[in-house]
Amino acid sequence: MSGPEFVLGDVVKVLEPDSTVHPDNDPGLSPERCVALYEHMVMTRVLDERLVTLQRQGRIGFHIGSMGEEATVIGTAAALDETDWLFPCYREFGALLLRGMPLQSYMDNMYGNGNDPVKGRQMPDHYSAKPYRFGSVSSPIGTQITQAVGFAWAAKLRGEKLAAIVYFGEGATSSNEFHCGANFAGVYKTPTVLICRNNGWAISVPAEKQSASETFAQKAFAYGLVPMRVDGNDLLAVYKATRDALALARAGKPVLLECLTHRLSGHSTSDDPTRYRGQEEMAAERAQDPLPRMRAYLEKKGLWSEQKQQAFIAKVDAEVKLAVEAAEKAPAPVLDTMFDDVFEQRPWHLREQYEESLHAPRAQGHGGH
Amino acid sequence: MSGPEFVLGDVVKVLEPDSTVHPDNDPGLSPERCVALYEHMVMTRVLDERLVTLQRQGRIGFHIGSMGEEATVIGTAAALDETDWLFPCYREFGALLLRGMPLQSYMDNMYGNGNDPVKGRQMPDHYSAKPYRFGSVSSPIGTQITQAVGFAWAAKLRGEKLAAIVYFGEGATSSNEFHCGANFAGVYKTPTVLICRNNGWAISVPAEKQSASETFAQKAFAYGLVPMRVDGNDLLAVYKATRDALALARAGKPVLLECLTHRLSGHSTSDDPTRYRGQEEMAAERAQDPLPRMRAYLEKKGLWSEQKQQAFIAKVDAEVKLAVEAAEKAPAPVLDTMFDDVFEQRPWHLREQYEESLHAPRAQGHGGH
Amino acid sequence: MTQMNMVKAINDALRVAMRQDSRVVVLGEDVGKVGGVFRVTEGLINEFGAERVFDTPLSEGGIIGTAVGMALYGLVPVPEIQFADFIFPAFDQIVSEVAKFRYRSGGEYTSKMVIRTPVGGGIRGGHYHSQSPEAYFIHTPGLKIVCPSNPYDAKGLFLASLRDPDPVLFFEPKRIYRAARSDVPEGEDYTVPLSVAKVVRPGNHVTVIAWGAMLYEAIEASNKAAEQGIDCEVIDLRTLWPVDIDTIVNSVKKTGRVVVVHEAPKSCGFGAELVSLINEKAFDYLEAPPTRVTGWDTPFPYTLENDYLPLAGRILPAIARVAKY
Amino acid sequence: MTQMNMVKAINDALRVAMRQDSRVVVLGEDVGKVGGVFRVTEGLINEFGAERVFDTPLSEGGIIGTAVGMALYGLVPVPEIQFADFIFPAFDQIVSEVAKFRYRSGGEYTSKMVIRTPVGGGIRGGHYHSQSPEAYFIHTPGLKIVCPSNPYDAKGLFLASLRDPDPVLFFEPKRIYRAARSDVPEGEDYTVPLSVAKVVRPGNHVTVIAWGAMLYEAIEASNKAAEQGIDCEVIDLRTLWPVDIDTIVNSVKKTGRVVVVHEAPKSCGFGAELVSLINEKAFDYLEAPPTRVTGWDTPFPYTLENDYLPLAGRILPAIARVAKY
Ligand SMILES: Cc1ncc(C[n+]2csc(CCOP(=O)(O)OP(=O)(O)O)c2C)c(N)n1
Ligand SMILES: Cc1ncc(C[n+]2csc(CCOP(=O)(O)OP(=O)(O)O)c2C)c(N)n1
Ligand SMILES: [Mg+2]
Ligand SMILES: [Mg+2]
Repeated sequence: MSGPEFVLGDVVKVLEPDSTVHPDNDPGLSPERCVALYEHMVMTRVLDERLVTLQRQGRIGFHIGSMGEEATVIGTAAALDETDWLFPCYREFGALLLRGMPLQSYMDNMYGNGNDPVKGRQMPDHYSAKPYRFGSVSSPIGTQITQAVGFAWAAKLRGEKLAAIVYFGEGATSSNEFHCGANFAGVYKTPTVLICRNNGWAISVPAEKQSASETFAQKAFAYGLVPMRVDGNDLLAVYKATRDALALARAGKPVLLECLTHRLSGHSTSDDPTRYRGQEEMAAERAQDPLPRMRAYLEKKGLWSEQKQQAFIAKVDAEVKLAVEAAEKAPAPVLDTMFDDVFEQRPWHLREQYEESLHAPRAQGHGGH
Repeated sequence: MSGPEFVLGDVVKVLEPDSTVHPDNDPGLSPERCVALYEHMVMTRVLDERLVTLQRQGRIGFHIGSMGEEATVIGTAAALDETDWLFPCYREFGALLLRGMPLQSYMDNMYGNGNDPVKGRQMPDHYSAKPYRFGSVSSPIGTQITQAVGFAWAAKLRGEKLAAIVYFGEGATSSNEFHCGANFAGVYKTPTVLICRNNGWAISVPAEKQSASETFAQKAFAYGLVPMRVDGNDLLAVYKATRDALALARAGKPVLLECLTHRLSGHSTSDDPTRYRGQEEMAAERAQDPLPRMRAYLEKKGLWSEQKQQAFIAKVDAEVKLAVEAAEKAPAPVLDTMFDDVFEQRPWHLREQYEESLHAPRAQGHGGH
Repeated sequence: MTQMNMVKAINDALRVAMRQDSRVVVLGEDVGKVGGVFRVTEGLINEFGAERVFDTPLSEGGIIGTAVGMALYGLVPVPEIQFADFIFPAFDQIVSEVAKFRYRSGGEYTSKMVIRTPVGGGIRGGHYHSQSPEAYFIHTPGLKIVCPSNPYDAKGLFLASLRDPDPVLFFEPKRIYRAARSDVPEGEDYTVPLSVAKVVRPGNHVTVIAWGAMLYEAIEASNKAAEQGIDCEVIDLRTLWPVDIDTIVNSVKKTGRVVVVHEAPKSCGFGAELVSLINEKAFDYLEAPPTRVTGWDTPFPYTLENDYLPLAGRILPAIARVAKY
Repeated sequence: MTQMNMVKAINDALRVAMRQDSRVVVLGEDVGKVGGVFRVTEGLINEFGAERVFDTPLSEGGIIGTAVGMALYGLVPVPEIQFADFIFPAFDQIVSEVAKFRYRSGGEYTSKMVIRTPVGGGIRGGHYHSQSPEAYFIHTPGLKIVCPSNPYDAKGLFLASLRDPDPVLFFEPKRIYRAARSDVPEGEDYTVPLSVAKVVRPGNHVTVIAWGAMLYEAIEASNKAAEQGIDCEVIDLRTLWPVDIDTIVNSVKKTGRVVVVHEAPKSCGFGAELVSLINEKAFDYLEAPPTRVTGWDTPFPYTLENDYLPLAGRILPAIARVAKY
């Protein structure tokens, strides 16, 4: 008697570096859609750069970006149906905006001002966006994974036809929550796609030190999930793989999709990657930047040009500038908001504490800017 | 580019039901050793039965036994070198006694009396036995797994040549701690064998509902561990597989060893398995009892007989009777012990609380018997 | 009215809730066929099916984490943690997620659920089947904590917890799961309001605050104290947090003397909070130092369990001391 | 003597310890090349090698669980939890295992380790990079809790923690990681004893109890109070548990008035325990209700962080109120 054999599929690829397209895998996106998604990647990149500058200038407190991971973030989110749900890690503001969150709301969140949808309560890049079928960013690693599985499970129980995708880094596969989430997904066959953004690093810890598993995708075998791997720097491949994964998930076969990509920046604005990474290695990764790859493809098809690029960046720059101005003009959250939403209604002790806070002198250094 | 392929090895088997031995896998144990290990299995079984009776009579509070899992528990423990360490789950009293813990100490633990090595502080079957290179039983599922890995890692760092084995049920593979422990074992290549006693049940939850993974052994692929499976009702096979696993572990290849066995009783004396299991199914499992299987083999070789069986059981019965008598005569732990060992020395607050306890009237119902 | 024990009363509450609201689902280890190791969920799987009652893998983190997801979706999960001692693998989900979800999402999301779990000593469970972890959760903003002392309240408080908009930890005192019996309207719907304590024995000399299984010890000690001419007022908190401060303060203003009883270790236990609140709100009325009778600051022992628990024998001298102060 | 900040002082303490005792190992996320996100372990990997300083997988449960195993073996692990807010995935190992190991094994095994972790607000970290979880651990029998307020103490307390036979949680107040500077004998070995508090400002009217980063706020408020003629005695606890009760009680017997300050939420925080202990031991000396100035009972906010923290501006009116009571 012999045990099962496993074969991990190929890494899904569509766009070769020379801009040829692998016909079997081509998801057949319309030219307009291709351009729109490329533009969205560019917008994310511009925002990333601008936000880092704002942080360096002390105008916002923090930013955690997706430089280099745009194809992974946007390709996955683009593959969702309108009715599907998305549970973010913390690098998915590109997906957030794609789902419809206005740039201004995002910027207000970056400033934690009085217009911030989460009322200035969390660090920058910790957004929640229920109207856009988009979860809530939490710092503790992995907690969103079980939640996404539970959400999809609930939908399945209620007979609603939707899938949920959930993002996390390869580092997060070491968390308790990855284990619990993947296991429950397998047992209850929830319509969930677990998206592992393997960018090679968990802050300064390289993927090889994270797990002795040869690939992250093969962790699927521990849970009865379907393993898939995709070139995460290839927008079309990511889109295609996610569509396939979603189809499997909807059919009761949840998927662990590993997206192979790179983090082309520090972990966040708090990090200095030169302390633990070589210049050469970083340069090699920059050569795999998903943006030029997609751009070359669009240019070859006559859908894009240097002129369009300039114009689009100028447009985004202008929008970002306006959003920043408005965010900086907005007032800080009022003291009151500190005591709201702990419970639906304030119990006596929070009413008392609120009263007490009114009598205290306001401290210096409010307002986040 | 293609990912890795995995092949799960055969289930290791040695003793066929007709008592023929698979020559490739025969561990070549001496006739004396075979008899001794069989006797140990019988002793465990007798103890199990006697302890259940004592619990039913209200003389001890609880028992969690190994009926049906004797080959797994004793075969694994027998394969250790003297210098190796063993980290128990809670069904391994057979291993405890094999390692040299006197029966009387074990019985004192079952009674939580004043002679109990753990001072009557834990439930029955929650022993610690450092002198025997044997860990400490803890109820929360899985915590011993990371500990065993850390222990083996420490030994490796200090250049000491030892291996550590750790036991847990298939249910425990769902715990956070299995995930953390397996992952760290893989990353640091600790000399550890993770022994999954797959007895098919976690109290009333069947293994199929525990995980959608086809086998528990294949979870090894998620962590870069070596997967192995063995017929856990076959003493010789378990011994052989564990020796092989230990050799791999010592060579820097930690192993996840799945032992396929059955729980031929309720989960513990608190459980009533008839609520969730069919009679037929239980009868089918009883037919795979490891004790008759080993006995038939020994009888065929002329090493055992009904007469020997009777004599041995009588001997064990007498020993157990003595141990029970002594345990029941022993005094309860003194009040003092309640405040010891929280810290190495009692801080002021525990000195005060101890004083206070002396002035309180002693409550009724002490002493565990 | 039917006489029932607490196990049956909570079971009845679950049935009432599940019949009424199809969004209510039950999940946990062994909650299905076996009906939970204490039988609180007995028969639910037969009545409501395997689509609403789930035997889960052995993973408290998974139970609470997926319950959060279900709640975000709009179900009302009732996860069971088999023993409160095993809630710690789910501690991150409870403290970082369940408790903070409404706040951190600016009110967009809630993670409404009622986490049921047996607490406390009295079944000879040693360290790991006896603990009372309420203080950890009271210290965590965003959670409500309930602990009933009798079957009638248990059912009514459970239904109130389920309908309350906030996440509730529902602690079931296992020592009195079967020992406490009362009349309970079977199959009927009623609630006992949260954050309303109950004066179970009016008195004038000493206020004794307790809940759950220790309430009976407090009453027994108070009855004995009466023989010494000390007239105790015993308060059953029922909801631990947010606590019914008015009932406490009114009583203390009358008696000027307080004894708080709980099973959990003393240091940083809920007793400390109660003493501090009483200081803040009734300092001028205090005639004696508010006194705690609690579990000792040690792990919960096995054989000496009854010396660990703050039973009547330990409460009585504290009452006497406080009364005479 | 060298002027250094707290980051450097703890780094120096680690070096001293690791040079002296090869059983001491450091493990945690990013503690290697990067030297920890706050640089407390900077350079250790260069001096002591990758056999004693480990960058671990992202798994606090794994970090503490394997550290327990190392301790059982006889090493002295110093695990780092990157932020105290992320200690919860390891809560089960700490509460069920680290804290109880000596007790449950009848003294056979110990799980001696010093868990280092940055605590508290002040770096604009929001809910999840600002919390002060000391109360959870004080409530758990078997753990010692230390929180230094200056570099000299930080080094001495760390070395004392490492040599203490019991497991210690060493909380590093990140708000003053770099702001607090003092003379520290570099490379030298010295200890500051555990469970000994320090009167950092003697006074006669009001006892102000604080620790860590809030100590400076307590001092500032006390200095301002002096302008109003209120003479505060400020106590830096240094070790939170077991607390130095004598220093507290002696002070309160003198002043009869107390303000306790901490960042953690108020309810069931360590302040509650201190108030209760003072009631138990100095009730007859109290002239005013012991008063807590703490974080509010809400998750730790981002933008309004300075309105959440119990800064001097909030401590001063409490001192005035207590003094005038
Ligand atoms: C439970 C927990 N532990 C530690 C951290 C600190 N931390 C934040 S991000 C991070 C690394 C995450 O790496 P990965 O999962 O690969 O995601 P990536 O940042 O690369 O996208 C760490 C250690 C945390 N947020 N939560
Ligand atoms: C963290 C935790 N959750 C739940 C329990 C209750 N419990 C004790 S044993 C058990 C089932 C264990 O099953 P398995 O791991 O297969 O081991 P087996 O009993 O079959 O040997 C459960 C749920 C526990 N002890 N710890
Ligand atoms: Mg990463
Ligand atoms: Mg099992």
